[in-house]
Amino acid sequence: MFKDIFRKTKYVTIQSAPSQKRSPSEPSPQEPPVISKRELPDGLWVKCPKCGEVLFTKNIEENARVCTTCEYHFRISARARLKLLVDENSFEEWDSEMISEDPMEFPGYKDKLLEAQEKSEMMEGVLTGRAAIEGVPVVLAFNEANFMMGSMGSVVGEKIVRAIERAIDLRLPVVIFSTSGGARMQEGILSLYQMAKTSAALGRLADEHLLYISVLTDPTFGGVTASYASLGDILIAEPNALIGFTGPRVIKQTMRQELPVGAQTAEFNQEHGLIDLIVERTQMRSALARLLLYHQEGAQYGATV
Amino acid sequence: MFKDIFRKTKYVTIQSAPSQKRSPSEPSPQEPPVISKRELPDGLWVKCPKCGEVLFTKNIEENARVCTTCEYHFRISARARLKLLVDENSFEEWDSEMISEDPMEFPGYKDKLLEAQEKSEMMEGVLTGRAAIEGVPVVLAFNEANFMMGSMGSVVGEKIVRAIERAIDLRLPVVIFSTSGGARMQEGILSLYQMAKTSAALGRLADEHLLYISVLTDPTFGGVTASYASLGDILIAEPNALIGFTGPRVIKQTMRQELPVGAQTAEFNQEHGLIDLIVERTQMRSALARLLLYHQEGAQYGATV
Amino acid sequence: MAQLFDFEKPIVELVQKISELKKFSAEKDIDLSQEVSTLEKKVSRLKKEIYGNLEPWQKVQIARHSERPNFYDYAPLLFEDFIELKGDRLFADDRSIAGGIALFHGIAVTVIAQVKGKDTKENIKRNFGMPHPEGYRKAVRLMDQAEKFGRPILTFIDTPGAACDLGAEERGQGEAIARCLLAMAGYRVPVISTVIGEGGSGGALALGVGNVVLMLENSFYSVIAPESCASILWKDTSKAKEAAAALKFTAQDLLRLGVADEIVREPLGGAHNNLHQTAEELSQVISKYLVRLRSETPESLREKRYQKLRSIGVYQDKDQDKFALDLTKGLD
Amino acid sequence: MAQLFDFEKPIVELVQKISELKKFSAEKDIDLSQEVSTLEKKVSRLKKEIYGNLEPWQKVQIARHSERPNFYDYAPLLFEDFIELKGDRLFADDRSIAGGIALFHGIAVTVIAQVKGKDTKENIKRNFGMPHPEGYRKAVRLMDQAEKFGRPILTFIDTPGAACDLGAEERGQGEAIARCLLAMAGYRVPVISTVIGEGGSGGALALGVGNVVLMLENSFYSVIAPESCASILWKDTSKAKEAAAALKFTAQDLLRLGVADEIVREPLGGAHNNLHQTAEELSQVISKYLVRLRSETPESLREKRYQKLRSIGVYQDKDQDKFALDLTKGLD
Ligand SMILES: [Zn+2]
Ligand SMILES: [Zn+2]
Repeated sequence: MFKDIFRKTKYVTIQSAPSQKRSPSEPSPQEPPVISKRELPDGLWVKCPKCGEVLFTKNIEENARVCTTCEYHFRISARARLKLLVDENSFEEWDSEMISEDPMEFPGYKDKLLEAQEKSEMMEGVLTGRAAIEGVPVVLAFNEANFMMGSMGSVVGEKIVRAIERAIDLRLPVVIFSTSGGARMQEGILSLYQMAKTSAALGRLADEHLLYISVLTDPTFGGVTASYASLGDILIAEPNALIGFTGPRVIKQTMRQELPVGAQTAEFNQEHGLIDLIVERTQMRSALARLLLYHQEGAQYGATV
Repeated sequence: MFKDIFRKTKYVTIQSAPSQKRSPSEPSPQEPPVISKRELPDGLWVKCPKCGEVLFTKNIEENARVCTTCEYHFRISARARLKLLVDENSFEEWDSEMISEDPMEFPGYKDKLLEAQEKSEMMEGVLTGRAAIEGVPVVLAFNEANFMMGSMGSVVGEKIVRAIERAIDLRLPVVIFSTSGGARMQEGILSLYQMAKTSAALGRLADEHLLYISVLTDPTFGGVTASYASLGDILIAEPNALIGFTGPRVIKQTMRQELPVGAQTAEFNQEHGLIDLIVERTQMRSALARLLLYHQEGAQYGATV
Repeated sequence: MAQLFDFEKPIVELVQKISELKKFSAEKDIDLSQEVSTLEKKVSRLKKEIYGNLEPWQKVQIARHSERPNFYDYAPLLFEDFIELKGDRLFADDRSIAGGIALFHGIAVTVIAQVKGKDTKENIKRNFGMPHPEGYRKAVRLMDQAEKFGRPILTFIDTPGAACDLGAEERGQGEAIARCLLAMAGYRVPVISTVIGEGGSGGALALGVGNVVLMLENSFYSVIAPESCASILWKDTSKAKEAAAALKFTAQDLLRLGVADEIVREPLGGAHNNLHQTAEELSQVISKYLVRLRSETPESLREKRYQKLRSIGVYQDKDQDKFALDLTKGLD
Repeated sequence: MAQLFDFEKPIVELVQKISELKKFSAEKDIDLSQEVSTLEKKVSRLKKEIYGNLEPWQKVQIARHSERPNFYDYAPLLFEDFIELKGDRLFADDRSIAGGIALFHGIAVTVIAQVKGKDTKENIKRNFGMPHPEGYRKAVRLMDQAEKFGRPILTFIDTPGAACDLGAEERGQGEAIARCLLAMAGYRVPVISTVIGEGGSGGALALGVGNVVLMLENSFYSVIAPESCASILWKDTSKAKEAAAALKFTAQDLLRLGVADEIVREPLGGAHNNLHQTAEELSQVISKYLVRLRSETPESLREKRYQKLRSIGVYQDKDQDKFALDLTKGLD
């Protein structure tokens, strides 16, 4: 009956109004996260940079690293995000042992890599694999902000491409969570071409009519915005995430142009037509599950694969 | 040799700088052409509305109805345009006997049609057929401004669709010269749906990888701009032609917004990325011939038809 | 009811009379139940008479009623879930067109709808339901995904027309609408277009290239606004009523002309008198056609949509046999 | 020569010496022809030594030379005809990217090129060769037509980088570049990308997804501008020279790294010393590759372009055998 249908109604919680503007200069993508993964567990308390409330670290951790007072989204590690998202014991990690070389013999790169491995407890800046979200199988990738600001070198590019190619083999949808300062300078032109490589792989995925959802999290900039992060069939952002091509500090230095308050936030990007949905972290699992589910049918009409 | 190649260099004369801005309020698409086809041959002299020069009518006619002093483009009838464009004796007209009914029994429509037929010396507002331009075979359509301001009713829509469908059968490119106030009010919803019908036919042409060049001439507005006139692989406009969706007078009345000087000119449209090329009438034949020629090869790479 | 039209006054007056009579009967303790009953029957007759024989201009008034339900009113009643997706990925998110993925009778569909505001503030946000090029480009973006993933498309038309301002001209309003028409004509998924209020000109048609075109009983769908038509014909916008009659744009006209496929019933007096009932009617009629269309092949859906468009138009062709010759000649 | 670099001074000084010597010889009527001849040989040696061993930073200086030929200088020398086509059909015509249809050795090709200005006025018009999203969208629009009509695509890269201002951010610079990459990777026509000057970061790469990547001898192609790199590494933009060396972005580096396929020779000292000679070299090398690529099938062109991209990257995979297992498990 008609009435029964209504009871099932569920809507994505969309924070569409840019009610809480954030200054573009603080924090910027070049800066370390407001509260790094390493800092947070050590301190008992933490001050929310948005509402100023002093909060129990434990409570924030339990609330998906979202402020319990104002819903400010703190940065979160790839593994912590994975845990919030997928069905228990469903994750199978891929290519976990891939590590970077130093093909340019770039000053200081080797040390930076070791530092990043220690800080992030990961071998490289992206976590890939397959899992299920509310029962729906999916290929996943997560950038790790604590690994050289999520920058994309050969390993990040290769792991993402492999994940996409395997999704094609397995005929599964792909969800990628981006957080990145851009292409990794230390691998020079090889990093730059990872943009083309990941985009090309996504072109193959699209040819196969497989769904790709790109989730942009704070911060996503540069070569990652200008490649896989922008190519989703559906683009989701977390509230208040800073997303752009050029970082606000570079724009200020290069163009002597001060960005208006709120520029490059998720809400700004949505107003400018660049983002489909803004979804709070606590709603992400449900939103993705529904979108994945509604795309499972498919391929009945339209160009058959 | 390398040097020899240079001598062959020919460039389309492109008037890209909007040097001669034209007031959007005069002449507007609702008004009759500055000098109608019927007026011009009768008078011995005519005053150029752009440079003010008083000119010999005969000289203008001989110069493709372009001012010999300032290159102002006067309006020109479909048949006169055809004559300027195609190889002698190459034109074969199609559907010349199709005429409009009065399906809505719309007040005054029947009289308007008779008037238009007399004024334009055509049965309806579009001339279609096939011809050759510098030896290259092509399907052509020309709106006739003197037939109810080139408005699109059932006959105009049907004739254009038939021309496109025959181009598909004959595997020929299509060139349409638009000049129109829009959909023809007097045939109500039937006129409106001619927009969808012509667009759908062009979709089929595109599926066949056949070239469509749309040439926008003064004035092109409303339902014609919002259908076949905007769907060319290549959009060419004549200098100073007024092109838009809503006429300046309606914008002024509805929105109380006065358009800036030069708005909706060909040059304005090109600055806003909406027009590929501005080509002077005297260069049109050569420009079309080259474009048609360069598309003859084709289909060697890319999705084979 | 906030907004009352002249033609509704006899009904309202009679209803008031009955109310007075009842009050009088109660106060004076006189039995007037038979008189009341007679009058109530008369109200019922009057309603059918008036609302059943609305003139085109009266339908325009109902279609533009300030409380007429818009897409956001229907959405939670029509769909089990609706995830709105925003933006053209180019310039802006146009709030006069809503789009997204919905669950309709258990089927994932792509929904595109024009949305007018309910008050001045909302109308400013939604530009009075008049989309800019970015709105049509959002629509094409989302419909292209429907095609990619094999989802049926439902469009809902409710606009006075496309935006007509400098910005719209600068960003290619004509091109944006034309692309919409071209795209919709080519899809191989079922497309159902429903006019739920005003169907104003090319701005409405942009979402109207369906395999099936449905119209709510009091909606209209016109090549030009009746006021503009009156202004051109008689240099007098106050003759909009006459223009409305001349344009033949009611649901009933369009059904007769073969443009609309079915009329969706509204409650007496218009959809605003009973949102739930209207939504249920909409749900049933759309579902009926969706079931039919889903049984067809992708190629047939595209071909039949083309043939439907192809057949629209009335003309005399004195020279029908000539082309066979022309074509033969052309092929040598 | 308007712009003179420090490393060129020894040559210029020697040339001046010779000139003085000749003048002295003529005035005093003393035969110094042998000395002059020796010195001229020395100049020739010096030129080869200096220009043949340019450091990365010196190449950057040549690539950015104010008189370095831009696309519009080469176009009439490379093509028998060139019809420029403008606009993205959405928002604007971006003059930092030129595009159109050209006739190259008798073959119709689609050409897309970044264009810097030659003076301040032109640079303002062309935004110093830094494209906005509308430039990349124009490129995709025109390249899509090349695919539709089976025309090879030639791109010419010459940009300090994509535009980095508020407007670029508002209109989706990242999306625009990403779409360019995606589109180019998918074409089934031959694509040849040539770096003719600066190849600055993602803004350059957007036109760089060729089957073949060519580089002029003194061009460079980098993930980041040397100044920005120095600023990040050493908080000192004046160390750009060191950064230039670290980034390994010269034509010679890229050939070694397998990103560039061939280096196109420039006249000694740079392309600005002989436009015609450079154009002829360009013409010959591009033609050579175009002939090769045109002999391949559309599917092979796409597949090989993908495999070329696929192979770019250097990494250690300790765990190469593991995936075979994973995949089997995944397929159950
Ligand atoms: Zn807080
Ligand atoms: Zn003149």
